[in-house]
Amino acid sequence: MTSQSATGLNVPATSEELRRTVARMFGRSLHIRTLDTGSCASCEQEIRLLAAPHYDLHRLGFFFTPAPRHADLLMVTGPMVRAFETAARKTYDAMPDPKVVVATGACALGGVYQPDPFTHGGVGGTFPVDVWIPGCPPSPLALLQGLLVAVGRLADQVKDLDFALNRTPR
Amino acid sequence: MNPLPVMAGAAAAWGLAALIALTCGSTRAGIRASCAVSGLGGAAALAAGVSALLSGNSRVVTAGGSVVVGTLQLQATSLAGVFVALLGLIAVATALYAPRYHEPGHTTGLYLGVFNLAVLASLAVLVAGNVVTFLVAWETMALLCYLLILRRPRRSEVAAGAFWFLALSEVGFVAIIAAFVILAAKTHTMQLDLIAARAHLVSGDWRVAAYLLALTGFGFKAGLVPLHVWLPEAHPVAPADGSAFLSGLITKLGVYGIALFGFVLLPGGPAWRGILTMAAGAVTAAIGILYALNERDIKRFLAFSTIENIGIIVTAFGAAMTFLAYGQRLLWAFLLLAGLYHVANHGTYKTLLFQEAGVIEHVTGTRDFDRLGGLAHRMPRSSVITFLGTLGIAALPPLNGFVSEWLIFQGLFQGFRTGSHLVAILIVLAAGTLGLTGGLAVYAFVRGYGIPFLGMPRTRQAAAASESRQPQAGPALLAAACVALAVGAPVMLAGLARAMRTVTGVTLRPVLLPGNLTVIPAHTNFSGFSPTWLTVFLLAVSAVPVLIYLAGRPRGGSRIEPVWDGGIVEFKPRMQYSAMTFSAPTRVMFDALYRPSVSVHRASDDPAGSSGPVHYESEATPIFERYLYRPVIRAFEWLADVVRPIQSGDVNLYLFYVFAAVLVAYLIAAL
Amino acid sequence: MTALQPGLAGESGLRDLLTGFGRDGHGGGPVTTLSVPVADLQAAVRRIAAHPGARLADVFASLENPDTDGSPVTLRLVWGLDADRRYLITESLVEGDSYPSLSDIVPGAFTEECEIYEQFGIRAAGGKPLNRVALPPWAGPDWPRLGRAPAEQPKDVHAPHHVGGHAFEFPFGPVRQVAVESLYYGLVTSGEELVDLYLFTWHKHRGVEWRLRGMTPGEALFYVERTEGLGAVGNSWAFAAAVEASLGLEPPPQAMAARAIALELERLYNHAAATAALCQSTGLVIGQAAAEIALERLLRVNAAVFGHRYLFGVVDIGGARADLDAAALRSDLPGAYGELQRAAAALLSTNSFLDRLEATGVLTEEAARRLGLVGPVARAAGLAIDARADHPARPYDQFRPEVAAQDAGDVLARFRVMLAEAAESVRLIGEIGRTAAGPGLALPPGAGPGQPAQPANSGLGWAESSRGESLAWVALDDGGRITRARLRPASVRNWRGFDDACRSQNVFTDIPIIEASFWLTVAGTAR
Amino acid sequence: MPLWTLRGLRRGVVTTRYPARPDPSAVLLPTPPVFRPDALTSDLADRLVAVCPSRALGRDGDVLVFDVGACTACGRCRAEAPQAAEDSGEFELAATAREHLIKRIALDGSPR
Repeated sequence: MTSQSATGLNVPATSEELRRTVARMFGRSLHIRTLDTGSCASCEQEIRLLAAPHYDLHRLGFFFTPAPRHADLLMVTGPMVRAFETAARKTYDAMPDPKVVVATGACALGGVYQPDPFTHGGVGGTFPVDVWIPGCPPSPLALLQGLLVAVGRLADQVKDLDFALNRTPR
Repeated sequence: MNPLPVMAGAAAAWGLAALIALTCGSTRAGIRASCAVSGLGGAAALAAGVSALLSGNSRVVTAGGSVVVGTLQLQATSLAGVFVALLGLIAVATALYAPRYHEPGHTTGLYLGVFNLAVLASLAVLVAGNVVTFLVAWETMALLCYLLILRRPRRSEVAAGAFWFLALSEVGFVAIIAAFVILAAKTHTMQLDLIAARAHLVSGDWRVAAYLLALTGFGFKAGLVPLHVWLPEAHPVAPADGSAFLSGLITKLGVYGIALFGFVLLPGGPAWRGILTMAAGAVTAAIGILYALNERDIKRFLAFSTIENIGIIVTAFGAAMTFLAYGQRLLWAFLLLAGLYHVANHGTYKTLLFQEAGVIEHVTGTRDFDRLGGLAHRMPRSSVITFLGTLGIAALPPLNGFVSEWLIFQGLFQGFRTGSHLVAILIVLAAGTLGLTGGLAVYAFVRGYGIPFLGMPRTRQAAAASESRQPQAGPALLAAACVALAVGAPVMLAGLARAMRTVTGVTLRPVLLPGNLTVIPAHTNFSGFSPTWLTVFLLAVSAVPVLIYLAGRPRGGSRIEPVWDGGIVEFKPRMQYSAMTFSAPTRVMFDALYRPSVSVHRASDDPAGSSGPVHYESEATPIFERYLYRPVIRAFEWLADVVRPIQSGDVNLYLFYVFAAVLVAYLIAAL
Repeated sequence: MTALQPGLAGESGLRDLLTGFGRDGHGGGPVTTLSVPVADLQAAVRRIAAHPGARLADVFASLENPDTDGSPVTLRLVWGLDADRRYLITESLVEGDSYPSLSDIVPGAFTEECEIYEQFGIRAAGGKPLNRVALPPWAGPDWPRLGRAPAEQPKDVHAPHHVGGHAFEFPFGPVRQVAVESLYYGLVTSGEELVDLYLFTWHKHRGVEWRLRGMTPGEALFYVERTEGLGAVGNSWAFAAAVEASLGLEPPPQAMAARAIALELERLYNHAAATAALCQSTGLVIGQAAAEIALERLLRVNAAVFGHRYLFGVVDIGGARADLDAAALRSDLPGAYGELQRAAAALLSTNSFLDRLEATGVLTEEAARRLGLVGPVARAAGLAIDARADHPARPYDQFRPEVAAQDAGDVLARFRVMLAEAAESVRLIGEIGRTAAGPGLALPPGAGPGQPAQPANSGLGWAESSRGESLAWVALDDGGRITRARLRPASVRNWRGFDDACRSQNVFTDIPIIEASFWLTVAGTAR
Repeated sequence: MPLWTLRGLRRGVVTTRYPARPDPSAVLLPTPPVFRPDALTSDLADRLVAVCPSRALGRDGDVLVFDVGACTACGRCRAEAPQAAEDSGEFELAATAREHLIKRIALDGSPR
């Protein structure tokens, strides 16, 4: 997780170190602010369903908050439309350090839209992203797993999958 | 020591200051000299006022007179002490304020001369010993104030405002003369202390008539609703120190008149007389603050706030008279004391606010709330001083407004001591109205201070404001006076209690101030608090969060980010509350009083659903001007038209009139 | 939309309308195209607008020959002649920089005029100040557009949102409450009552129509589905129908049945989501939880039946691609819809909830007709228009849907219309489900071996998405690639009714309720 | 209840364990494809790269580069080459680094 440490350097942390720093910083409940940078509204619907009885992120210690000032985690959807970039940058800057950025959905990960005069094609260029959640749209279960990876309570298991059949897994 | 000679000294100083101003007012040195002398006079008056409070009524001194006018007699009474002291304080503050406020010029000299003479006339009113002196001084003061307001005669609204002041002043003067004539006729003397001694001679209907005439006459000057109409017209057009003097003191002379008649000349009287006064005061307070909430011009806003505070003082006097009618002498004296204390407080912070309004008008060139904003960063000293004044007038602890309104409320809450349920209910109802007024006052002054001083500047002038050459000393002195009146309240109340013994004959001091700086409202088993310790406690309590913040703030690097605005491109000044939108809730709740007329022009009224510029205006209908004064004025104009044919201009006709008049007089005499 | 025999009722009314123009429109079937010279375009618009049951559904422009710059612009007006069950497209060639004003006659065309000015640089005569639609305020002449930038942009062309007098503008957005799309509200208020409201949707403009140029319909379908995720089936059905109309394709009946089932399932979960949003905006958390349970189970039915929670990938050019699990449909749907019925029944008996909805966000029938609104918003205001009934395509010609309409026009009327439509959808799914429904594709020409390339052609497609009639118009070149694609999801039409509905309100907290009752997406209108 | 609170105070956030048990609805979700390297010939890989609308597949010499992050699980590659691609059933794919999502699959069994 790269966080703006006091020296201002983006220090990439290994996953073990990530779990310890995150546990120390977010010992208490974690507040989430979402940011739609041009999504098609189905990612927003899946994020809304996180608060539904089936998934209920409150039981895992996550809470939604409209004010970026009180948010620890920024959930970004959409391919970062260029016209929206100033508002996105303002939202990110309005959040206090330490903060975690989670890119949600194929648009944000640079899938559906390629960089062109209308969109940046992904949010990687605007924010230092900590966790990437693929899917179009990512189901609430995938989102919950992404959030728990963001706070280090679940491991990032996709890095060990190699998506190739009858190949002895490394 | 006898305060009269000191007052005479003050009067001489003001006369001299007027002379200096009239002769060499067009140079800056001349103005500074005149103001210095006027300041000295003010200091002398302040000292004289305090000594008048403490030393009781002085002897009546005959200061000459002429055949035409009759003998001029002066007497420094302790009731007038507070007012003289307030006059002195305002004179000193204005002396500090005026040199930097006025640009040297011929009219400036004229204006300062008139100002000093007006202060002199006001002093004469307060120390008048007999009826003739009082009336002569009163009329001189009224005319000089009229000239004061006419600082810029060429502008039409200035002439209109000044004329409103003069017209209502003259109507009031007729009522005051009638009241004095009744008293003098009944007690066969012109001397005020003798009238007071023979008060029992004025009995029954004459007594009530005299009091009602005095209440109306002085009500015009004080600004009791519905006689208040000249205040919002005259204040915006007068210069800052002029309107400060008008609001700070001239309205207080009206209150002095009511107190003089209510407590000195006709002390007793039926209960309904007090209730009527209390009702008038309560209505004035409520309507005054409601209209203040709907104003966009700073000075009109402060003028309506003056009406509200006058209402509070007159309610206190009314309640005092009611308690007297039910034999509660202690509460009678206590409420008079509380009313006079509020006079001093209001005179202080209202003058401060008017002077600061003058500074704002000079710096930004406008008095409209919706064209100001963000002045706190550009005028730090003025904003701190105005904040202290606003805390005072909004009656927020720990400042002086809170102490005097607390005293008045404690007096009103003891309505049950009158024994009669109806009267108790009426008194508590008045307390309720004052409660509503207090709440609205805080709301109004959050708006009155917040809109111009906080937030972003709404126009270029507001953005370019700077207080480099603006007067600070005058308002700073008044702010210090506010704090002193609050922290030193027990000392001030002790002096006033001494004065109450001479005016009402009730020794309040042991009950009011049992020592260790606490104040008890007339009866020990009711309530009490200490303004001094309250201030200390509040300062200590406010220090705790500061310490917590200092101890707990993050050590690591901290970032400063702009306020969160939802990610819009940039925050426009039009995206803040404006004065009228801030007070919209009261416009909705009290629309029966305001009767707002709304005009909306929207680009989105176009059927195609396009969006674009929006213009929304909501104007309140001026009820008193339209439904009370305009019919009266039209009636007089009609009467004038009817009478006009008499002046047909033919000499023979005039001779016939003379003959007819003599014939009629002869026939009446022959009856 | 093919497969409809001519010889409809009201044919004569239409005949004299068309002959009034001195010639018969070309193109059989339910869509007639008329070319009208620009000079007498206004006369034509006046006459068509006077025709009973006529509704201006869309106005758009396209470059006549895209590769030469300075090419003339073709202005196309799409009219829904609902009474005659036919669409009428009038085409006019605009040479210079201006064309006769349409919004003076049909006010609903104003937003389209603004969009045409931004994208093609031609402005309606009459110099009425325009509004910004898709381009941000700092968009210069080099900003990518469908046509060319306006030659010189006079300063006053865009109406300034200046607020004067005793009102102030309360800025709300574009980053709004949690998990809600980015949209900027300009709430102009006098402190108590709402004086005016305007919207900026350019924050989410991804230029989908600009992006589709040069793509094959198959590739384009991927982006059409993702213009408005919650309206994927509706919009992609309209787009696929347009391509099929231009290529003369005839999708197999079982594919059309699969499409209809997917469209009704999409309507179901959208109405459930709207119910949940209504409960959230009125603060009724229990109602919201109940509706969200129903919503989640409906999404799981979608996943079970078509393999995707939001029904992406069901519609394909020439038919339907995803295989339909009819057993799962019959077993899971009743349970899921039962949840929604229970939640709705409970809500309709909760007075505190109903009080918040009654007489809130009122939209009169006149306003709905004037602005050309569609879908539940129009039906709740008394305009009983529904593309499935008025312009039925297979299988809606056999399974005729019953149009649910109210006339109060407030939030409660919209809620009731949505619930009635949900019940109707379940009934339709039951009936259509009994016929053979499954994947199947009519092979597009040239795709199969040995079929001649189709000459360049254009086609109009429509479908009744959950938010209302969604239109699409496609022009293909001889290689089968898209030269101009016009997508008009229902959100584009209905957002212009939103500020009318809000303006009658004097409390801020009612605005989220009205927005939930409209249940539109910003992605749909910003496309 | 107090015990749980104390534990929470001591260890920071105490919530229910997740996931208590696998969620049955997960089986319905569309998931990115998994490839069968030995069925992947070079021209089949090129056809797959061409058919993917969100450019999640790419070629790097004789390696098929599969970007799981860009994949929208639209199923076009599975429809194109059922014998070479099928559902992976993996939907918990959150990654703490973008590189973790870029997979390199060697064509027809040759070592990567």
